[in-house]
Amino acid sequence: MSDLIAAILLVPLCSAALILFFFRRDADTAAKLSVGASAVAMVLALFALFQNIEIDAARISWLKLGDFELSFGFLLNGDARLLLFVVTFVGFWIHVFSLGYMRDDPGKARFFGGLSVFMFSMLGIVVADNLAMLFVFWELVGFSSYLLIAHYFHTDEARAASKKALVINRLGDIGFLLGIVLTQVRFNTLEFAELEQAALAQPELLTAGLGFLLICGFVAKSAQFPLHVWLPDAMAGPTPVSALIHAATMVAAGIYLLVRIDFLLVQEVFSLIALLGGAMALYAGFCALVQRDVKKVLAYSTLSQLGYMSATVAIGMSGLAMFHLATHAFFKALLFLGAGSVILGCHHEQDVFRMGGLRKRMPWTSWTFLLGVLAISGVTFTSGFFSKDAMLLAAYEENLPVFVMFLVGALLTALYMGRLHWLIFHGESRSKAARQASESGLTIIAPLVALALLAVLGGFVSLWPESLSSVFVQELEHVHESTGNRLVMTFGALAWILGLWGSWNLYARTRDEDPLMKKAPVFFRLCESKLFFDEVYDFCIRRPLRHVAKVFEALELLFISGLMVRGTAGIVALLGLATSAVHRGGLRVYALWFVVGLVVLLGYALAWWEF
Amino acid sequence: MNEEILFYLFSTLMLFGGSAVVLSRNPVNAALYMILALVSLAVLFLTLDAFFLAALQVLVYAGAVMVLFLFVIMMLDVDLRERSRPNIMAAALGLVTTGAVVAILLTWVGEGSTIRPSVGSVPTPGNPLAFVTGSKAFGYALLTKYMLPIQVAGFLLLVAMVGAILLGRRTKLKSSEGKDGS
Amino acid sequence: MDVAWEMFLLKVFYGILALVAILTFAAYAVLAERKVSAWIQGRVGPNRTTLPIVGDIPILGPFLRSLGLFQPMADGLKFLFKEEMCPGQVNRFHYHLAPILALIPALSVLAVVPFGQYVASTGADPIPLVLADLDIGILLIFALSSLGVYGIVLAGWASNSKYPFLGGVRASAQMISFELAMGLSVLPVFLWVNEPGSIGGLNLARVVDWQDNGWGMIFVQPVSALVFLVALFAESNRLPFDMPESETDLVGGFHTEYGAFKFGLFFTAEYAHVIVGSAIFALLFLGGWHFLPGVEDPWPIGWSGAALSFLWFALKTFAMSFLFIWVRWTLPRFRYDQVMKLGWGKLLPLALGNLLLYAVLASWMG
Amino acid sequence: MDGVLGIEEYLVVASILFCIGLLGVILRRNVLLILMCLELMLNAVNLALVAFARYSGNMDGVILTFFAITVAAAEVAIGLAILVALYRRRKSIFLQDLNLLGR
Repeated sequence: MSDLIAAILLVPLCSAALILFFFRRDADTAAKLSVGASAVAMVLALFALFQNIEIDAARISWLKLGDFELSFGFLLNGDARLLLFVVTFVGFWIHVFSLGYMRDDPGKARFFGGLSVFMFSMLGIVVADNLAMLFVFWELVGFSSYLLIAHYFHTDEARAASKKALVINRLGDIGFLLGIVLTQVRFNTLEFAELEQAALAQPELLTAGLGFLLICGFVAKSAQFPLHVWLPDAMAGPTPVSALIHAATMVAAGIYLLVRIDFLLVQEVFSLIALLGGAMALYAGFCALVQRDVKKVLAYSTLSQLGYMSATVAIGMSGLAMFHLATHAFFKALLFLGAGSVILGCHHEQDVFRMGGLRKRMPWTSWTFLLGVLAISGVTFTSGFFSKDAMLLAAYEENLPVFVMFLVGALLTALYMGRLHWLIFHGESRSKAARQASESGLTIIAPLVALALLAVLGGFVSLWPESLSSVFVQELEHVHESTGNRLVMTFGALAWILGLWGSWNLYARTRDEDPLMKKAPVFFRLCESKLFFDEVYDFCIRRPLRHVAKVFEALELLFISGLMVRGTAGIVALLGLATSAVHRGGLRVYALWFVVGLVVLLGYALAWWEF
Repeated sequence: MNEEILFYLFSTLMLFGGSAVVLSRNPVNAALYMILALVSLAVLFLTLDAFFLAALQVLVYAGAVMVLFLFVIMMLDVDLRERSRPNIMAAALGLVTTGAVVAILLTWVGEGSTIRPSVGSVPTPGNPLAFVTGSKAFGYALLTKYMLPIQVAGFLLLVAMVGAILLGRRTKLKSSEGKDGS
Repeated sequence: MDVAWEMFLLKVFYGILALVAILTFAAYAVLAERKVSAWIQGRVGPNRTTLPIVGDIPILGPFLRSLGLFQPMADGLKFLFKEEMCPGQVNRFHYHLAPILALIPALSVLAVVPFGQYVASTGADPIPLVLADLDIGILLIFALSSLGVYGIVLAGWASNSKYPFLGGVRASAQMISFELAMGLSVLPVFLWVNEPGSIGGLNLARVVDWQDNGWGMIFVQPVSALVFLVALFAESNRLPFDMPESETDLVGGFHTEYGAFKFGLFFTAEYAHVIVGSAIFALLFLGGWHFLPGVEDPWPIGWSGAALSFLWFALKTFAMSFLFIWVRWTLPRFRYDQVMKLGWGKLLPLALGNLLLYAVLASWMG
Repeated sequence: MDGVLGIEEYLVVASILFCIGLLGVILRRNVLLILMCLELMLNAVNLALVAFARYSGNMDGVILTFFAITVAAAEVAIGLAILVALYRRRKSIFLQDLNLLGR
């Protein structure tokens, strides 16, 4: 049934092409087209998933260089099916949300075109059956996220953010590409199925170096340490984009890649990822605690959750990571969309300290957002509880340091999410915009409700259809059978209860400034500085590189621009100057030269005759 | 004897006409002198027994080409006299080089034949392409040896006609457009 | 005196004779024009002029006077003795050159027009009476008559005045246009005459020879004759094609600014054109000096026969000239664009088709 | 009588005429006159060709002249059409006004 998959893939592409070629001026048609395309893709994906279809081996040859052949094909195993569902489903609701959110945007058609391109490339990553094809779509995802982040290109912030995202992603992608090349050299194939067999057959070919190269892509795309700096900045894009890219799909692509190629990675790599992931879960939590921008809080929260996932993959429980990826996609998309609704209601006010008291004015948004907060904090029997509990359990069994980090992370999660909710929806309205806020329309509320339902109920595994849950249900049962089950559950419950209670105490009656700043100024400033990552990068990388660049610039000015370009142009211009002195369009001068030539010719001929 | 008189008379006239074309300031005068030169050339053709060509020369050159020239001169109907005197340098250079050409040509000319073969009036079957006075030889040559060139020439005339019509028409359109715009 | 010199003098003599004859004819053609127009319009025409001695002959004198036969002399004298006016705004040189240029080609065409035949007593082939028995006769006629346009164009331009200029431009365009149709209309005639085995060439006398049974070419090629006739009217700027001098819109056309003798030259040139054109038409299509259709030529051997053949030929020519005059006073004038359309749109395709038809016919008949 | 008038007389006249035309092309500024002078040069060549044909007793030179005349007619028609178009565009037919290069 490759045709069906191809159709899922091509419908958003067609939509993007149609918008690009025909509907750039007709924004309403473009929006309808894009939403329709995502709906069609979702329906087709659901059909493909519930029919439980098998993928035949039909492949399209794409590039042939001697013995080396690149082809496009589809691999639809468990994790691919799950992600296919998540991407199309969440993607569809985000499209619907965008209809309301972007209604009056001047770049509406461009935005929806970008969304369609993004859907196309993301789905391409999901269904790709080899590294080369995956890489192609990987780059396309990078490109389309660049497009979408730079949607408000007239602001410096968006321009800088899109550039940053692109550059950092390129950095990771270089390593990834090198890893792919190395893989091809070692195993002489790039297909996942063949690679898996080869890796099992010849484990000595797997090295740490190869693994490190390959996870470069993951690190950049999933915004893991140390390449995480782009994600918070990417909040400069429109809110639906943040929801789509930074919650459900793009950053998940990194985790997904990790799951897909986990047989290629060796223990050292896994150890590093586990450590990084745990640290990330912790670090991002601290950062999120002090942000004033609602979207930045969510962005750091995403980083933290990604840390959970990557660490879980690293300790060998990739199914659980996928499970958390799915539930996280639901509640994080919900939170982002809720934040979008609030931002829209407050006329593009994003500072949480200028909000407050929105509970009554935006009841739907408030309640759905609360459900999202509960889910992400891991409140018992929400979706977040099931996935996070399982991950804690796994960490408890496999890797104790990571478990500790996870636990503190969970506490922080409840703390900052509670903070966010209290600040936005409780207390008094702290600005004119907040006082005048009103509930958003149906196209915004409907996605919120749909996603809230899933965020609450998504954790009950029995509700999942067989074809989707197969990837994680086994590992889930495995960890629940372990000894520390009860203990861990208690710790988890303690974490969210403590976090939410603490945040209520701290933030429920806040005025205009962060109470933490008064109570623990050193801690606050440390968190606010995000551990000086941007500054360190600026000092260690950007400044030395600038000097290097200056040297190269001088060289270029001297040799390429000066000697080669200007030099050749100068020589040509000199020649032209010399010849144009004769060649000035004077017909008579030409005739004169003609005659001179004639004289010479005749003289020569005459002399030749006489000799 | 007659031929010599004709030759000297008309070659003088022709050279006079040609020089007058180059020297006259008024283009109408130049055109008239040009006609004089062309008709004189036709007479020179007569002295060379090329009667057909002489008639053709008058018909095409004097009768059609120069009428076109006069037509254009009158159509443009502006002061076509050259305003400035010719550049002295250019004149000197031109004189020198053309003088050189004349000199070279004249030195070359010195070794020519003075024997003029006698001619018949119609081509003989033995030598159909021999020089004759009759116009029949033209028909014969054009339809045998010069079959392809005559067709090419015909095609060339067709192309020229189409081109001339097109050039005339396009400028007309352009000028009307300009009027609309202004 | 050697023979060549004698021949040369003889030719000069003949030439002068022909010139005098044609000028006389032209003068009397003017008279004919006036008389015919008068008759057509129910008037009397010139009938007052008389000569001292001839006019005094009792019966003959008044009769000739009423015919107006002395009128041309009076007209000629009038042209000669009028004051030569020269308008101030003209280009003097070209203004004076124009009438001369108009007259010269009209007259020089005479050189190749045969006007009769002489049959030697030995019973040899008849010799055409012609100044220059050229192989390229018709081509030379075309060549020379195409020069006639210069006179008109130059007159129009040199007058430095609006109407003459328009007339001049019209004349040149019209002459160039119709020359094409004219040349093409004559081609089938020569195609027909130059049968395989004949000497070949473009000699006019040979065309006349071909018609020696008295049946004119007009019976063989009526379309050619029609096209040639129409083109002839246009070439000589006669009504209904007298665009260059259409009085109603251009006052006098190219000769508006001319008077006295120079106007007389234009006048003469026009009538010379008419007469020579008539003669050529008679030669090409009416059988020249040959007698009626199907009747053997009754011209006796020797000079008397030559004179008779000339008279018969002159009769045909005068008949054609009469046709010219008749048409002028009968048909209205075309509009200028109609003239050009007729030339390029009707006559040229007709002539081309005609040529094609006769080419096919000739090759089919072998 | 024959033999007095050799081919060189014709060639001399032809070459002088050619150079007169050439001088005209070089010196004149009026495009119309330059076209005329070009025609003069062409005619000089025609004369030489006919002379060659006559003295070699061969028809070829004459036929070539015939073609030259044909081509000249086409050339003049096109040349004058271009000239008129140019004049309509630039309101001048003097070379220095038509020059878009230089100066």
